[in-house]
Amino acid sequence: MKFIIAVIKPQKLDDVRGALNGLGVSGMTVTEVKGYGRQKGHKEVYRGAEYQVDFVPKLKIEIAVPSDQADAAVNAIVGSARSGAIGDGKIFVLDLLEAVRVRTGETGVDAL
Amino acid sequence: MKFIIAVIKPQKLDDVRGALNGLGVSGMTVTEVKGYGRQKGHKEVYRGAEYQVDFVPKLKIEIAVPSDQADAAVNAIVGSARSGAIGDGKIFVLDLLEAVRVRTGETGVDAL
Amino acid sequence: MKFIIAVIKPQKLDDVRGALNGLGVSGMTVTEVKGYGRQKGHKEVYRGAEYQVDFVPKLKIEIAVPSDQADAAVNAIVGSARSGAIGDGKIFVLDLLEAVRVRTGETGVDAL
Amino acid sequence: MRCKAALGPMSEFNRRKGDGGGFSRAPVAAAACGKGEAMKSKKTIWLAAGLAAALFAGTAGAQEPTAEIEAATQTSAYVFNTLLFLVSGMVVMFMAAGFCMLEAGLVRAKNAATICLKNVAVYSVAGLMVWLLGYNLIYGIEEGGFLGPFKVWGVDEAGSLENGYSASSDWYFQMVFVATAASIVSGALAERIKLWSFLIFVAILTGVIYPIQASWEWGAGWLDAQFGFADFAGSTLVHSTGGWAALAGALVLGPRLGKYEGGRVHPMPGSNLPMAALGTFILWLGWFGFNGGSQLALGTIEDAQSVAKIFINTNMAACAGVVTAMALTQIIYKKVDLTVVLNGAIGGLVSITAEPLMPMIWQAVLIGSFGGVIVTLAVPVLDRLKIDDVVGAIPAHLFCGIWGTIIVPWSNNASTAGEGAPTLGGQLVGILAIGAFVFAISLLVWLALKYTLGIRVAPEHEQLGLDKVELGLEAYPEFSKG
Amino acid sequence: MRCKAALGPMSEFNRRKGDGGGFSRAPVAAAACGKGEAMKSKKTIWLAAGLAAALFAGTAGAQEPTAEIEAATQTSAYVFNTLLFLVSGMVVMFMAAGFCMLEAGLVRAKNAATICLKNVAVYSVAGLMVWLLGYNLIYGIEEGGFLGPFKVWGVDEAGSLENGYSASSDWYFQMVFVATAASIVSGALAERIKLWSFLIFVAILTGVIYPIQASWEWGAGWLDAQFGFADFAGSTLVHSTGGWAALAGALVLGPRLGKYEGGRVHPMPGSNLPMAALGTFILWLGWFGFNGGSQLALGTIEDAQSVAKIFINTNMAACAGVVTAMALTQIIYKKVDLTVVLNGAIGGLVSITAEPLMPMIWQAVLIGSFGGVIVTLAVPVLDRLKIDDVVGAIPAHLFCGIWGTIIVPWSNNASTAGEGAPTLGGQLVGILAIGAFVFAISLLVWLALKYTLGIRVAPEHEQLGLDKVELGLEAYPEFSKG
Amino acid sequence: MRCKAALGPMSEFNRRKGDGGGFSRAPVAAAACGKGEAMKSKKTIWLAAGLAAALFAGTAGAQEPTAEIEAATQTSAYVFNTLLFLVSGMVVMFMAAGFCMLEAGLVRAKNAATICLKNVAVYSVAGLMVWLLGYNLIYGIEEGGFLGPFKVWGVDEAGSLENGYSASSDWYFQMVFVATAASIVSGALAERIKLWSFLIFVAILTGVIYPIQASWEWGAGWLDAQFGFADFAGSTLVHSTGGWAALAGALVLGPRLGKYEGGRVHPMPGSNLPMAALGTFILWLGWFGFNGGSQLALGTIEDAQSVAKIFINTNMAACAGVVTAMALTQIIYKKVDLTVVLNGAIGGLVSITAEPLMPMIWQAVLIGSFGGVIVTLAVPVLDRLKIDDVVGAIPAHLFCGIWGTIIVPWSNNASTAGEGAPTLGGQLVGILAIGAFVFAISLLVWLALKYTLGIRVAPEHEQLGLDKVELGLEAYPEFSKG
Ligand SMILES: Nc1ncnc2c1ncn2[C@@H]1O[C@H](COP(=O)(O)OP(=O)(O)O)[C@@H](O)[C@H]1O
Ligand SMILES: Nc1ncnc2c1ncn2[C@@H]1O[C@H](COP(=O)(O)OP(=O)(O)O)[C@@H](O)[C@H]1O
Ligand SMILES: Nc1ncnc2c1ncn2[C@@H]1O[C@H](COP(=O)(O)OP(=O)(O)O)[C@@H](O)[C@H]1O
Repeated sequence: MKFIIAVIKPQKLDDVRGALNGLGVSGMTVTEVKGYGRQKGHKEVYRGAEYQVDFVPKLKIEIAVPSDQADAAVNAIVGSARSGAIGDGKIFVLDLLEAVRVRTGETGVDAL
Repeated sequence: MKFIIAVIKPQKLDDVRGALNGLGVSGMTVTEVKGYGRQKGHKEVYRGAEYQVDFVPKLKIEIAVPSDQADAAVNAIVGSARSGAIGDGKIFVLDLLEAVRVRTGETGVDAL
Repeated sequence: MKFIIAVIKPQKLDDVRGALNGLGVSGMTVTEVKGYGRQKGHKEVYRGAEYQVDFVPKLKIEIAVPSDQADAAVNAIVGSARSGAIGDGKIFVLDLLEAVRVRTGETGVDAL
Repeated sequence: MRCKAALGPMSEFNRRKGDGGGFSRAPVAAAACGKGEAMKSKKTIWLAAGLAAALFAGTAGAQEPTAEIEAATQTSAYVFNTLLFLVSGMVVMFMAAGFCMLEAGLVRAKNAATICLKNVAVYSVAGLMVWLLGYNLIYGIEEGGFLGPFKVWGVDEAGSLENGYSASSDWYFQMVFVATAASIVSGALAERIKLWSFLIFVAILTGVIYPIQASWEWGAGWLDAQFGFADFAGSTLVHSTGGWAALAGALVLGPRLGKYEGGRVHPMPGSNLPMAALGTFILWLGWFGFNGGSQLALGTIEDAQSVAKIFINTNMAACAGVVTAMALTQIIYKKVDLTVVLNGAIGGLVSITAEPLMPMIWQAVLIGSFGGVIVTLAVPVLDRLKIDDVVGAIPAHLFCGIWGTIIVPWSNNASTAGEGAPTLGGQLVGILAIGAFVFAISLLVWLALKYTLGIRVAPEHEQLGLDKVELGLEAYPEFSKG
Repeated sequence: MRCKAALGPMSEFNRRKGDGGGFSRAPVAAAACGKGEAMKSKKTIWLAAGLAAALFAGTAGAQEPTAEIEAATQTSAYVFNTLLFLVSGMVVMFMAAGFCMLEAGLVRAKNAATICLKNVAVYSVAGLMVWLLGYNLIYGIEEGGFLGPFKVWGVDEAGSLENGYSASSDWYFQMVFVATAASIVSGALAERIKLWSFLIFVAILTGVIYPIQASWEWGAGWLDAQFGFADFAGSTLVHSTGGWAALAGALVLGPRLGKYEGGRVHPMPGSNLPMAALGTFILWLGWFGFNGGSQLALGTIEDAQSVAKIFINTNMAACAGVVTAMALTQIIYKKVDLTVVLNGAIGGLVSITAEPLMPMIWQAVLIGSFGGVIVTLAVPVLDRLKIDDVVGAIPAHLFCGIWGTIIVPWSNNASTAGEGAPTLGGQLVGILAIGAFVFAISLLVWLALKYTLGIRVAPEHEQLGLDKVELGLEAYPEFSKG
Repeated sequence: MRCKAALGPMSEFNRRKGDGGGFSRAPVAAAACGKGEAMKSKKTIWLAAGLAAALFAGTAGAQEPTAEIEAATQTSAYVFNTLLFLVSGMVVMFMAAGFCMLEAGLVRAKNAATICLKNVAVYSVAGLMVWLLGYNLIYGIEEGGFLGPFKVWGVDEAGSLENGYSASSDWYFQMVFVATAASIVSGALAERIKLWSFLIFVAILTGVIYPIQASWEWGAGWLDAQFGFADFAGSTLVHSTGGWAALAGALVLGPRLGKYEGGRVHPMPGSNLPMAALGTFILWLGWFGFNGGSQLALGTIEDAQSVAKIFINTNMAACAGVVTAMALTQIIYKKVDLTVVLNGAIGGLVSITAEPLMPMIWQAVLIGSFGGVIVTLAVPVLDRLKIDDVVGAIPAHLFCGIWGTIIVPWSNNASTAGEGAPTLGGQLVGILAIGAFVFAISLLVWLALKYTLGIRVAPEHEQLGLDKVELGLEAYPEFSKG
């Protein structure tokens, strides 16, 4: 199984969820994060003082999927999260050794 | 070593912490997250308009443990986080290559 | 590639970012978390009742780096995040199978 | 009472006319009772003052003739009248804070700082425009006229002795009313409108649109002179006016991004409801000054009794609006909706504003209660019409304003107030005339702004939130948004 | 002063009696000084008014007889008295916002919207119930009686000339007091009580329980007639009454889930302390109207001086409560606890409310300071007793209310106020009688509700928070909770 | 008007002098008009009262002699004057809540509870100190003197009949002014100062520093007697005084950690801007009492007209300050800065405070507008000087206070007010004398505190936030910080 971590623009969440649902990805966990990358934030002025906003608000999505679904999931995210503008985000794929559903104790792919 | 990611119901945090302490798990990192899964959220009415709340508030717990402790930790979480109701959450186990304690620079199991 | 998860003290964020920039680490994702470890929180009194604050606010930093950069990155974090006091935090290194830049679709090291 | 009511529109006229209220009431009253020969010499006015006070007092409750009661001295009456304007004006001014809190609480966090800025700016612009144009447009008009002079106002206490109150205190009181009307607009159009275009509209609304329609009635223009239209404290002149301007704006501006996406309503919950509750309480407080101060005089026993009765009716209408909205939302949605209940309080208040003096308590309760019904039912209807009113300003201020104005003759009519009293016909004329005028002009102004400066921020900016885009800051920078 | 105080309970009676205050005071005073033959004819009353004013004035400070000072005209005095009710009533009404903010700030975020709804509802229900039942229960009672008539109130200014103020203004002023008592309950029982059961209790409290006990004293019932019980503005009649009702509710309802789990106290910190601070300031502001308006008259120099002195004593007691709570929490806990300091301000205010007129400043300071002590020490004691009072309403309103009532004779006694002045005995009778009555009836009502509709939400609902469960929304939907 | 203004400094003196205002004005005025033979017997004073009222009234607007207008009775005038103090005092008291909200909104969340505590404490300490020391220091001073007696104040209405108002009401009104000055300091020094050291300073400021400088002018000390310095409601005496004390504190205390790190300014955005907006509205409301009440009398037609005019000028100056700050920030920074706009409102208010009565509206607008300019430009300048003023108190209160005081002679000068009117020279003397005194003493006190108790929390504590360190709690414990 794979554990996919995607950092996306907040306003893209619904599209991404929709795309993943299409693949039958049954669940996900979403976290608010602040991102830093090529998109270097921007300058603001507060009470006459200019300052740099380094971090940009992003959403981090975590999805555990069966290995064979991983590529499809990644593509679905890329497709739905892209705006073409800098700061669209990144997807990271990690190996997932085990998954357990707390309610039933099911493990492995059944737990997803 | 293993890196355990568990998504649980917020009100279960104390029980889970207790259970893990019992095992001598020395630390954990907790994040507020919003979850989406079988538990499909619920309908609400706001100013006369019905709408779907897709995401349910959850807590994500991350614990790094020595490999031999992993199963015990997973079981402890399952035991303490279960309410039997849908939405109890999931546990994901990843492989942990290295751990470092910032304060001392200790690495590996000693760092946990 | 490696996926580095570091839990640090909030006030150390700028130093850490500076140190990593020095290494040419191009991006990172930051999450507010609550931590629990050796640093056992502290006692507070509210309206005459004493209580234990178990969790300490921390920041979690996630960085994806090419494998050869991993050690340097870890050392940079250790160097910049250390205050010597308990609660300085931990660094966890996981294996990263794949990375994708949403905007361009680039994969692997190019995506970082 | 009879005596005063016998004046019909005339008394209405006095109610808000710059030179109405205070002493001048006395001769007018006396005249009306004494079959109308005008009294000119100041001397006789003074006499009449005492006399009329006695007459009024004599009519309060059932008691033996009390002509023997000494009136307030002329100075005391003058100070009482002035004090009523100042104290009432202060709490009405504070309504600006009420609108600010209500609106800041009902918008999303990313637009909360901008709506606060707008509320501060609206109050400030209104003050300046009423000085530069508004006041003389309202009260400089000749009787029965259509349009007053365009003329900067300046402090001038000449004639203030005849009026029986300080001209400055009256200006202050009228000014805060204009600000109120403008505040109504900001809430309805929140979260998507361009700051400066909005402020230009507010300048026109407070400097020209509001004053012209107000002059027709409170300035003793044609509406007052010919139709005996009655709007004691401004259900139509203030609240509906604000509501019509907001409606025109909402139509031209369009709904917030995604609000009606896919044909369904997507609620965008208010970000800080305790703040919205505070705003409602502040508005409620201000309304005592809004309606009570509109008695325009406090120098006689009769006026004091009237102001006190107005306080009660105002309060009871709001209470009824709240309880009604609670019950209705519980029944319809199985849950009480706090935001609708807050609208219900305001709906009750607006409903009683056209006539807070004449109704008996149970009538005030029913009038306010129906205001609560209107708000509860109208909010979703607007959504169905895809009219996006962020804070429910249109149901509460426009619809309830109409309702309150229509129902005036129920308590204030020929049988309770003698001939010359307001009629349903006259009320409808006023509602339609003012509604048509304000809506039409507002629509034109909004369209003109739309095709020149533009009134709507870019979609990506709307997504980011106006605070970041227009102000470059956040209302709550440290609280991470869920 | 002497002269007036000589009236002892009688003056007390006038203090709050519907037909007290204003002009009627004058003859009473005159009578008392002139060994009591009643004066009936209005004429003489008018004369007496001037005379008494002179007498009063003559006693203020040490100066040559000032009988020559012209009294206010009858109309002016009438307007002054009415104005005092209206302006004071407005700020007391605003206390509803103060309670709302204080309570919303001290509950957890998941219950903040619900507590706001409750506060809006409480004020509304109180207004309606005082109209339907309350007012006539309080003031319709015959002297020395136990129970007034069950009768809807209606505006009636007959007799208002004898009273010297508008009956409507008095109704408004009395109504907001009832609302205050009810607001006290909502805070103590927050975060776990069912909305509608709570509101039913509030209706009974404001329509029946409060009015009956108030009638005993302010209605000139048995307590006033036989025991010379003195409670100037309501330490016992308003604040303890609210406190007793809250205590009964807290006992029947039980503590919040987990509050006393494992025999230890688990604090549940307030979610928005700046909002709680705002609430305290609003309450403080309202208290000037609460105590100052309870002088019930402003038509004479002596009354004006009394109201002004009341403002000072009220303020100083609160200042002392704050400073004392700060010092105590610093000493005991090594840290100043803001929430206890806010309670300290209220504790000081409640403590001075039973007698804000007679104490010298240093006495007011000590009275308020001890209120701060009570609050600081009582909050943890309640926790030890496992009585879960979310906002500290019971220490501040009940305990300090008792303290304030007991200490009245320190400043208002035979030596300072002549025979007929309040006595410790009389004060205790009042405290016990009212306490027993309010607590007992409240307990019965709470139990009845518990075993019928139920008063407590389901545990899982309590965990979720009342906002989601009872309102289907969140107070701060966008701020992620830590 | 002329007549009164002819009194020049004398009238100033009456403006704030404990025994000024009210009746005493009449003889003074009469005297001044009648070339100054003092009138002692009360009888003549009464006569003069009526006469003067007539004269005043006669000068308001252009109308035939109105000597025939009946004055208020002595009692009515007394009650009017007292009522002005009480009602104005109430809204000024509420300014404490305004400062609390403004400051809580502009600090970071981790210090919000502490700043609220400080604001509650500041108001409380001020009340106690004005009682223990302050009031008699201000008003016990002999004419032309430098230092008044150190003496606890007690209620004493002797002489209150000559003054024409209740001494207690005056004390209350003066007390809330002192609290205002102290509130200014808390904002500037927020987020880093030790709680108890701060409170000790506040005790000295409100008990000694403020009273001494105030006595020089409002106490009729040397500044008033010799230089005809004019400061109607306290641009210098209240606002600059608070500002100087804050500046001295900011210099000794140093900037917040990291504020100027690396030679660059690192903004620390306010955590709750809607709360800051609320605070500004509350301050604006309070300012009507602040300036209007400083007329000190409401018993004559002329006084009523003056208070009303003051309301208008006060409001227009604030409106202008807001609009100016909006325009300037838009032009300079391409974005409107809400926090600067809020400062702009206060800057406008402070600017008009030294002379809110004499300017014509357009003058008030310009005076306030320039206040907005000052604030907008001064905020970044202070940063460049590395003076860390968290809420912008120094630009708004100190700089605008100086501006407002300097500009007094523009509207209040020999040509508008006859000889004896304020002069630029006299104004500068007052500004410098008070500035030097307050700044010097404050500096000494701050330094003394620094080298004894210490005034600054430890760096790690500052990083953690004062709420956790000094109060052991959080202002918003549930909202996770971003
Ligand atoms: N090396 C990295 N490790 C972890 N997160 C990263 C890394 N690089 C980028 N991110 C996350 O992805 C987001 C988008 O990256 P950015 O470089 O700004 O845009 P783009 O990917 O379009 O170039 C960043 O805000 C950050 O949250
Ligand atoms: N495939 C997944 N990947 C990541 N997180 C998941 C996944 N499925 C579920 N979760 C997390 O687990 C939580 C509980 O899952 P859910 O399906 O609702 O309940 P249950 O596990 O009892 O069927 C979800 O809210 C979500 O946060
Ligand atoms: N086993 C663990 N798994 C996950 N996170 C941990 C673990 N141990 C510690 N942490 C995180 O590291 C932080 C610091 O650890 P702590 O033991 O308190 O300090 P130190 O590392 O200096 O001994 C904790 O607050 C927690 O967030």
